Amino acid sequence: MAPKIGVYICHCGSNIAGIVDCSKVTEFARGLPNVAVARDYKYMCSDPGQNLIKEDIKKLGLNRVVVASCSPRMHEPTFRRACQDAGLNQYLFEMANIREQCSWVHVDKEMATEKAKALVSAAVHRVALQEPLETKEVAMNPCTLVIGGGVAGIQAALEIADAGHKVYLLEKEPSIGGHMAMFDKTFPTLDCAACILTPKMTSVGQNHNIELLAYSELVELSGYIGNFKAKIKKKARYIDTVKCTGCGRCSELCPTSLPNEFDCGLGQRKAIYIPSPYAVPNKAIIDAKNCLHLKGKANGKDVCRLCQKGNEKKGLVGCEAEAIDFDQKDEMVEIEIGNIIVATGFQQFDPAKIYQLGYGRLNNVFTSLEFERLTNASGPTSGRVLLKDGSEPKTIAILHCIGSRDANYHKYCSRVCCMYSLKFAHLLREKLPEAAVYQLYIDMRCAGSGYEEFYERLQEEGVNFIRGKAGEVTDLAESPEEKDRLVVMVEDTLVRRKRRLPVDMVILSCALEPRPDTEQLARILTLSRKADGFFLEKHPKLDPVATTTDGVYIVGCCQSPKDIPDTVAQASAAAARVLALISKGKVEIEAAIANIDEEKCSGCKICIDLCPYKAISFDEEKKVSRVNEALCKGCGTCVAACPSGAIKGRHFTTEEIMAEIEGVLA
Amino acid sequence: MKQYSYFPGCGLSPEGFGRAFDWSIKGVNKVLDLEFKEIPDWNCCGTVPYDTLHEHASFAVCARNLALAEQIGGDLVAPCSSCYVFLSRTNQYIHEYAKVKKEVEDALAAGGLAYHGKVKVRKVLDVYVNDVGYDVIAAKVKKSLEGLKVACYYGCQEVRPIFGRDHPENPKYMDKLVKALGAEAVNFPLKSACCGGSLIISEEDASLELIKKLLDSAVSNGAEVMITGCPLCQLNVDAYQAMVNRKYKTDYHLPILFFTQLMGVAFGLDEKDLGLKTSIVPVKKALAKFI
Amino acid sequence: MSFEPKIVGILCNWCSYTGADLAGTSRKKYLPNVRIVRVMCSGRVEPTFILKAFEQGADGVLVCGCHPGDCHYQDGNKKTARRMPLLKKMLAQFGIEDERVRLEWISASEGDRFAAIVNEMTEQVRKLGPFSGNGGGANG
Amino acid sequence: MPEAKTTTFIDEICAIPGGEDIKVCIQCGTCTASCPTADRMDCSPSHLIAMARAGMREEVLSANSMWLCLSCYLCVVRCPRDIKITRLMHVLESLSARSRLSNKRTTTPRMYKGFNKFIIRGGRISELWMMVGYYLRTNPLKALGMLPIAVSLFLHKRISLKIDKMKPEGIKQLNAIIDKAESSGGTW
Repeated sequence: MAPKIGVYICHCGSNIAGIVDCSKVTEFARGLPNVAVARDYKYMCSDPGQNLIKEDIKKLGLNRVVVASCSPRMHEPTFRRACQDAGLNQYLFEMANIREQCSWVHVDKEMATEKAKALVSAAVHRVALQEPLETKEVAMNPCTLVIGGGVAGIQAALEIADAGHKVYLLEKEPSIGGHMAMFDKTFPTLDCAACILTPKMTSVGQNHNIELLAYSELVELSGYIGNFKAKIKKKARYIDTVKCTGCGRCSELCPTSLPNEFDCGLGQRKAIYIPSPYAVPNKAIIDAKNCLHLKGKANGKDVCRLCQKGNEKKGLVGCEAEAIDFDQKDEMVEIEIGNIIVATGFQQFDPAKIYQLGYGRLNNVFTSLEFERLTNASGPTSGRVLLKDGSEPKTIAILHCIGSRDANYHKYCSRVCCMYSLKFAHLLREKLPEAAVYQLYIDMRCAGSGYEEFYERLQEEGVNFIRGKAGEVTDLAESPEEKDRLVVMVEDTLVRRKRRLPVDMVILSCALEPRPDTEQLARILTLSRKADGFFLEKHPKLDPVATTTDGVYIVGCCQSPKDIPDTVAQASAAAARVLALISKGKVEIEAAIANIDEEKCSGCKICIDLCPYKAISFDEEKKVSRVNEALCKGCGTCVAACPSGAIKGRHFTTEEIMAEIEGVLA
Repeated sequence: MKQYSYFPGCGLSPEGFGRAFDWSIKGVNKVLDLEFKEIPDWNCCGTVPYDTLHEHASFAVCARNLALAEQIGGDLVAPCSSCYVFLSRTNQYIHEYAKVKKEVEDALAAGGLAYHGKVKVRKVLDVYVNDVGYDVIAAKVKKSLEGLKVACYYGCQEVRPIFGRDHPENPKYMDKLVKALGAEAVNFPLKSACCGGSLIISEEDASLELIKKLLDSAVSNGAEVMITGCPLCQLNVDAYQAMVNRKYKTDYHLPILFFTQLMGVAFGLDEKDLGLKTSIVPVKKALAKFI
Repeated sequence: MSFEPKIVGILCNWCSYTGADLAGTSRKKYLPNVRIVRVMCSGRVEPTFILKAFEQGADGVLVCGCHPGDCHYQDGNKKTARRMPLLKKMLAQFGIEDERVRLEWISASEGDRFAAIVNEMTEQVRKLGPFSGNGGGANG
Repeated sequence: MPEAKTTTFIDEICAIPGGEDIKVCIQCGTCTASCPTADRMDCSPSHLIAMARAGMREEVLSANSMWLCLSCYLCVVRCPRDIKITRLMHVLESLSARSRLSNKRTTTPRMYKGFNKFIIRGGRISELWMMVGYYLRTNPLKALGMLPIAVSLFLHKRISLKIDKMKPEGIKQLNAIIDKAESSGGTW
């Protein structure tokens, strides 16, 4: 049947029509081969716009449709649906991107119009050769993998599990909880972080639908939405988690003393330890690098083992549960899931990079996270804010924007620092009513429910706000009152005075930055990243939790810095998306995939090695290659490489692309 | 023998106040087997005053030197920090601003010259530690400066605004050099602070205050000598030390040397060739053990 | 009026085409000489596409894919990169100047970079002048 | 009409290479906090930028601030907006000198002018004669006060009465270059 093409030029209000002369383009389209009708309309994506197409298909018997409007990444699904509604196969539709790639990027109206014509002509030439394709449906695996056991991952996991579906919760660290578990209070409501998070952590541990894979990492992913296969490494913890009761006696027996990560190194732990008071799973773990026995074992000696044997002198018995297993090895497990939620969070910016702030060089300069532990009742000082010498600070300066809003480090604003700095100030006023607290800020950014009110409250509480970014922290005293203290150099930009501010304690409100393993994870999951290093969402406005890889979602701070409410909201949003797919039970798989013409195939097997998905197998009898339609993702690499031209890349056939090139130059 | 073109600048010229730097560089180069070929009939880089009052010509006068250096070939070594900053800045602006490039080209043409932007500007210390290397330098040491406590004063323009070579506020490469010579680099927090530069003349009080801070910090950290790679830093801290003592009732006698002079001593060169006597605060006592 | 080169841009769907869209959404202005053809992966690009473009009167061809390691299909872009040198040899034989064909990696977040490359290449090709296909070429 | 003034002054600044940075300042004060001489300035570096953007031409160009810039570049390496403040200061100095608004309390402009004479005349600087010239122009008594330093410098062969000059043809070439550059207009 000869092609009968309908072409529709969208004004997109003035977005396109402002630069591109749509009537000229329409006129031009009418003159193109096989074009039965060409119209322009204000908003093609609107209902009346779509109805134009539907009616023409029915009335004029169109068998091909071209819409020239925004990017196909925006509205291709919309128009494909419109075609299908009118009984036209969705693969007989083609789009010309005359907004993102024309009217929005060009100023010369004439040339923009010429380009728009070319793009339309390309689409018309191409669509004429397009063939109807049937999308296949495959079953959706109802299991979900959640990567990251912070508040985001916990929220997502619980919502899916509570809906009755299996969730694998993957956590790099020995316990879930993430950064939130380290916090003391949360802004602006000041409810205690542990009080609201630990119940969730426990229910993760108790929920039968959740399989917690703590101290484990994702190493490989294959498959596609609905049918992923993930390879996961369970790192050796040298503890039989089934036997371990989490009594903690082993730690009492261990002779070592090491900096405790959970307390940012401000407190101590043993080489065998339970990560935190409310660890989930509440099981011990051995730090192999520092365990005397494991170190000895490496060079063939049998040392220590006090945790196992006990200490007779002190009359202490060792692990009665016999949970300690020095021979444990890393183990690989493979799981099958239908969807993946990435909730890997952030890492705190290392302020030691900013030499002049003295972190790591001068005593009593703390990071925000360190202060969280310092002020936390379960922290190294049981919640007392103390200087390194054990005394209480009389003056504290909180320095905003450390590592963020700074071209030398991160250009972006970390969004939460202003608020947690206010929270710190409140805690300080509460714990040390006599102490003077200074906030050194550039701009107070308190956008959120109850946030500005919290700011006002802190002003009432008598916190000193200095509008200026600290330039330097030094211990070089220039006056008696500065002696043996820290001096913060800052301009009070509101009174235009340079000040030397003598203080006892400096808290650096550090930026949130992408975790160092973001790049590696992006590769495993084939996700893109933004210029700032965080994961890239499918659409910043309309699809903020989805990604360009179907079936993979990003939530929380791995997408961009955000506070707990926003993080939890995203987690729930992603959970809802996953549940929707699970309840649908099926997933359409891409029809635009490779297909081998057995007649033409010479059996050279070149394609087999090229295929990144091992989707091509070789039929030994017929001596031809064959494509597994479920595995093929339609990248077309094999098509381009086949010496005998036997492989056809459906919807991207050589003929179609050639025609498009011809059209774009016509 | 590795070759470089050489821009002594006014400070290191035969009549300049930093001529001892020039002498000691030449001495050290012999030991390290380097050759610095002086740009024929070079002109002053113009530095801050020219940049501020004649910003057009300031690029052109620097470019003249670069053009002449290009004819010699190789990297251009500019010992004086200010010369270094302005010569390399000219390179940068020619690269970044078409209009600057155009003007500079026209101006040079008027003088029958052309510059193709091929010259890389370097500092002496940079050449020594990165092209020659600490180990080679250490190997050339005849009299280890063991026990000598040295404050390494980089000054501002040794490390700023040009990045890459070392940390712009906490550089270490002169400290490492001192270690290579067997001496000890004392902790010196103000190692990259400013000495007042040419404003010692017009803003004496401001500059003297800065110089005093430098002396306070260096001496309180036990320094017996201070070394620097900038003629202006050396001049200010050395020549104005007496004035600081008068103004602040202090009693400092801290010898201020060019790092090349200290290298020369460690290499066992003749003190005359190093111009140790040109220092105003006597250096003999501090270095007695080694010369 | 100065010569306006026609350049065909063949962009992969996941990184480069998204990057080109980003240039649009952030209203980054650039020269209108590049007309974009979308493929799923730069690995799909056949040498014949490029020859076809020149045969149809293109003055240059810009092929863009994801950065090495970021390929949505694991390593399709590497395969393109491997094909390129060969292709360039072939083009040389057809008398097609090296600068007329360019392979670039553009990530989904590099809208500015895409715009910059388009402008740069347009000027380059403008200098070369129209492609005549002399010395043979598909139409010679 | 202040508006018109605002734009023109900013344009004036942005026209000079390095001046354009002034647009992106967020007034965080890092430059002032890092500046060794900020305390002695009529208005801090960041204040100066704010005033410039408010179009306060006279106030800015007659301030002593930029003349107190030591070119130590500490502000430049710390500025969170990557503004080349030192360069900006030089730009303001040049505008100030050109518009004859230079601050009277600082003698730096005169020192600079004296310095520059040498470049034009001899192509090189003589510390001694420059200082002598400067002090005689500004404050002859001061010259006496400086005598001890001059003498000790002289005794230590640090300065000489001789002026190190370029060759005549070199000077000719240099001046040809300078004249050409200067002729290309006071502003860019």
